[in-house]
Amino acid sequence: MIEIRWHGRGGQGAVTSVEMLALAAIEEGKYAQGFPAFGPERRGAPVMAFNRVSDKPIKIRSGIYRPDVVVVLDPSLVGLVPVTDGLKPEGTLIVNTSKTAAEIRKALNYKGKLVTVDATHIAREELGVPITNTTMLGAVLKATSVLKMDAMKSPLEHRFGRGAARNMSAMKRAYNEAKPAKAA
Amino acid sequence: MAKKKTEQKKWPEKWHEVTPGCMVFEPGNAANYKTGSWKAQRPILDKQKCIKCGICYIFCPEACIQEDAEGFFVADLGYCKGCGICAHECWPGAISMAEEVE
Amino acid sequence: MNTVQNFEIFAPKLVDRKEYFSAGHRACQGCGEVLALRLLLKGLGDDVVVANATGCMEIVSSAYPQTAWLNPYIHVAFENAAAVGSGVEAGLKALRRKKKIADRDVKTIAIAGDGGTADIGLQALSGAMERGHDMIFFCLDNEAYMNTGIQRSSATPFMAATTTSPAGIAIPGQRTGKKNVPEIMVAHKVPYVATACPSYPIDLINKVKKAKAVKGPAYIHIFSMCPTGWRCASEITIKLGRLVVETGVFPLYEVENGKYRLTMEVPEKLRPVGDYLKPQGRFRHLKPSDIETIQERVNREWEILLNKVECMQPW
Amino acid sequence: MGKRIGMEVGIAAAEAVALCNIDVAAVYPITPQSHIAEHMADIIHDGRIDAEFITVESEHSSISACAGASATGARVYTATSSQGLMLMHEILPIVSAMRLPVVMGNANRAVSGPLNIWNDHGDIMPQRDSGWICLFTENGQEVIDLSIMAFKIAEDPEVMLPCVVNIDGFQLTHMIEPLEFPTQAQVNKFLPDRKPYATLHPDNPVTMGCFNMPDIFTETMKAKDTALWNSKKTIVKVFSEWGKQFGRKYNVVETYKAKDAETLILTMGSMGETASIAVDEMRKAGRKVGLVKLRLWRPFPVEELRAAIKGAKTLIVMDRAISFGGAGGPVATEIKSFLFHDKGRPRIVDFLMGLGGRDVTVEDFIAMVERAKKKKDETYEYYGVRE
Repeated sequence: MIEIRWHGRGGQGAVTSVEMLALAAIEEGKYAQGFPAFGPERRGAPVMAFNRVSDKPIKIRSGIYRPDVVVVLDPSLVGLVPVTDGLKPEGTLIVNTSKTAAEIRKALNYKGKLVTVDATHIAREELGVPITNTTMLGAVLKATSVLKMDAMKSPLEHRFGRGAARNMSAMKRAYNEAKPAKAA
Repeated sequence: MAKKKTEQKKWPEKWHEVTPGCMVFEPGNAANYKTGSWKAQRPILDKQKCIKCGICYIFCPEACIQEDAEGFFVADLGYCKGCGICAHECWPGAISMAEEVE
Repeated sequence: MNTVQNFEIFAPKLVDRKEYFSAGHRACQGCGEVLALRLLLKGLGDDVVVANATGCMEIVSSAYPQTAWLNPYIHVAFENAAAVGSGVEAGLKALRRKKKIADRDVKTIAIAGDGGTADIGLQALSGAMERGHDMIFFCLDNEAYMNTGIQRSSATPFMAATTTSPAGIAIPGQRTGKKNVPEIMVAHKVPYVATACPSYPIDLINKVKKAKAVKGPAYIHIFSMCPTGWRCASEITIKLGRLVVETGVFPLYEVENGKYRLTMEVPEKLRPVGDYLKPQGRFRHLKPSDIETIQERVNREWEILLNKVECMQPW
Repeated sequence: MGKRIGMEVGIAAAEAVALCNIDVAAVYPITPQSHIAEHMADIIHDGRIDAEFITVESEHSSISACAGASATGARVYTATSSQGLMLMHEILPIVSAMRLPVVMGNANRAVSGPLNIWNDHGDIMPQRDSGWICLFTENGQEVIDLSIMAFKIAEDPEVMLPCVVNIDGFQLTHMIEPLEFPTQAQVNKFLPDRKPYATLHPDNPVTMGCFNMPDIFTETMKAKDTALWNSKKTIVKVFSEWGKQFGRKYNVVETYKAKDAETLILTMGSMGETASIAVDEMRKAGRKVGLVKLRLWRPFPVEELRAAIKGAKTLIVMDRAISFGGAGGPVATEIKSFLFHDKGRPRIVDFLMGLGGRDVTVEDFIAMVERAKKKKDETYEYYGVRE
């Protein structure tokens, strides 16, 4: 079972990311959960959302405290919220940033696995808006191989209709452009 | 649709005789309760003065004044509570109230 | 006697003779509210379902296992007659559309006292009227909580003595004026709003028939004389109903799509309010100056109403 | 069965109800029930089912409208949570007394004050004496299955009582997970049209909601109580019919590794699955720990509980509600009073926990089992409270 924690801001679509990933996994015959951090956060406030994906039925229903993967949707959250909290030593941190991996490592005092991608830039070019939730799914797929890219197609189409193609290409670009950083 | 209505006693005595939800399937069965004993005075109709207008009928809160075969409006003393409205409203002065005597 | 007068004299004979509320009910002697109920049910005729609020009319009519009701009837609680009525209306509508019941119009009506309308039931009433259910709501207004022992409500008139607005030395009775629920209903854009009084039975029945013909919400506020709660003789019930109208304390009017119309003869000058107040024990404590104050208030309200009749255009 | 699909459980609850050919839904939105309300509206506004949707102005009116609609013979649904359920409180015992088979989904949430929108069972416990059949769900699949079964149970001529399906707020309502839906044809076969005992219609006038004088009220109350107790037979029957048709078996009391257990954890609702992982871990460590889950809360399944806990030395009750100034959590209090005379009954340890959204993890269950071992008396205790 893989446990993922997403960090974003209210209105940036972290919950949509979680939903898309869970739906895609279930569509693939896997078992998955997707849930928000249950709170009254409003637009703009830092928020979290979570995924569990497994080949076997998932029984656990408590929160996720030791994630395998942490995804940061908004560059400005780095250094603002403790994004690396509880991340397993062998876990992976995936950050949307235009900065270098070294800069991120320094800002977070983080030495574990790190993947960076400038998702905001990609989203602006592909979608015309700096909403990075679907784009960052590409980076997650690259970093974790939890699902194949094709699995995302159906949930995205269901959710975005004609806009799905643009979201798919943003996701694919992020998949290609996501850079695993050198070990610290 | 009260098809499954069980045979109702006049008054349920035991708990299993209470109809589900205390539903009542006999519309208007309050008529079994005679309110005539409430009255301290009773209306007397003077048929000589009565013009059969029905004003006593329309204003009776008990709905106990109905037209008889001759067209007179007569109070059913089994229900009449003796309020005196009919006597008060009867403008030809055909109804008077008399003390109820045992 | 000309024919028109003749017609009026014998009009009672022309109303529906069928009784929809059986004798054997346990209302007080001379109850104006049960008379209002009897008359409005005559106006409605068959094919209605009644949702009633807790109150006098509920208590006097439905002591298990007896019922005074001849129409299908439901009572749930005090404040929710309009909500229960909403559900009845929606249920009948859905079942008819889905061919689970007979395909004919059945009118839902909700009935409540002044407390169940103007106070505790106002929210449910507002919701039901705003949602536009095909339902007539009747307020049987006897101007206090009579069922629980004559406590004041927001429909109790200015200075009336009740058990919670007693005529004390410091505070002589009800401190506020009567809440104008018909006007609140007009503000909801209810297509048909009317006031009525059982002392004017033909007018009352005609208004009920009009309301029944409306597809959508309608509201009728019926002044319901209460000799017990108002501390007066039972035989003057009907007379009090006439006096309240003739003094302009409770004018009879209807509002169709926002257009006000008086349904009473408009007098040159209103009868003095004292005529209406004096027979009632609840106003016994009034000083001449108090009656004057009330007269001024009534005059003002009457002017406002006449203004509406004159100026308000239908929407 | 159909394919597993991913869906949020709150939405799934509305979808399940949509399969039940309801006639009227009256719903007022409240967190965390709101997705049920919204999706119900979507379904009806899109014309996917033929039903009236009453956008009531309060929960008091939603349950009142449900009563009125149910009385016409309609199949009726509502959903609420927490403060909404508290606002309905007045009407709940009337609906059951009038024998109206309304089905309600309740997204369990703490009750104010202070205001807290998160999950516990503080909302449903104050309603326990209202005469409703009260079911608890453990996962999304059970929400679907029990929401459908609830109509069949409630409307059974032997029952005619309202039924509330408890769905842990957020923990379940906001969870996207894999679910299997029965087809419309399957539900049609399982759940025929409602055949009402009586209906509000001029063709056959009935008076509903009479008042009772003191000379009959006691008899009426006993009749209602007996009806609720008798409903268990139908509940068991409907569970077994569901099992036969859909292959998913339901019991009023569920057990997990309980047979030889010396220590039993007892849960209601969504905690059960997490607790089962804790049981697995403790079993791995050689501890004889098992799990009992109450699916049915009213009528209380006392015989089934007795059978489930037979032989256990300690029963640890997880109470997610408080009876302030009382004997403990409502679940433990109830069990204690039922087992009062039972010889050799287990020691009952009562933890008040998981309150107002406080997460309960596998480690927490293990810690509670540890703590229960040390605890000498049967007084209740707040687990995890900062002292």
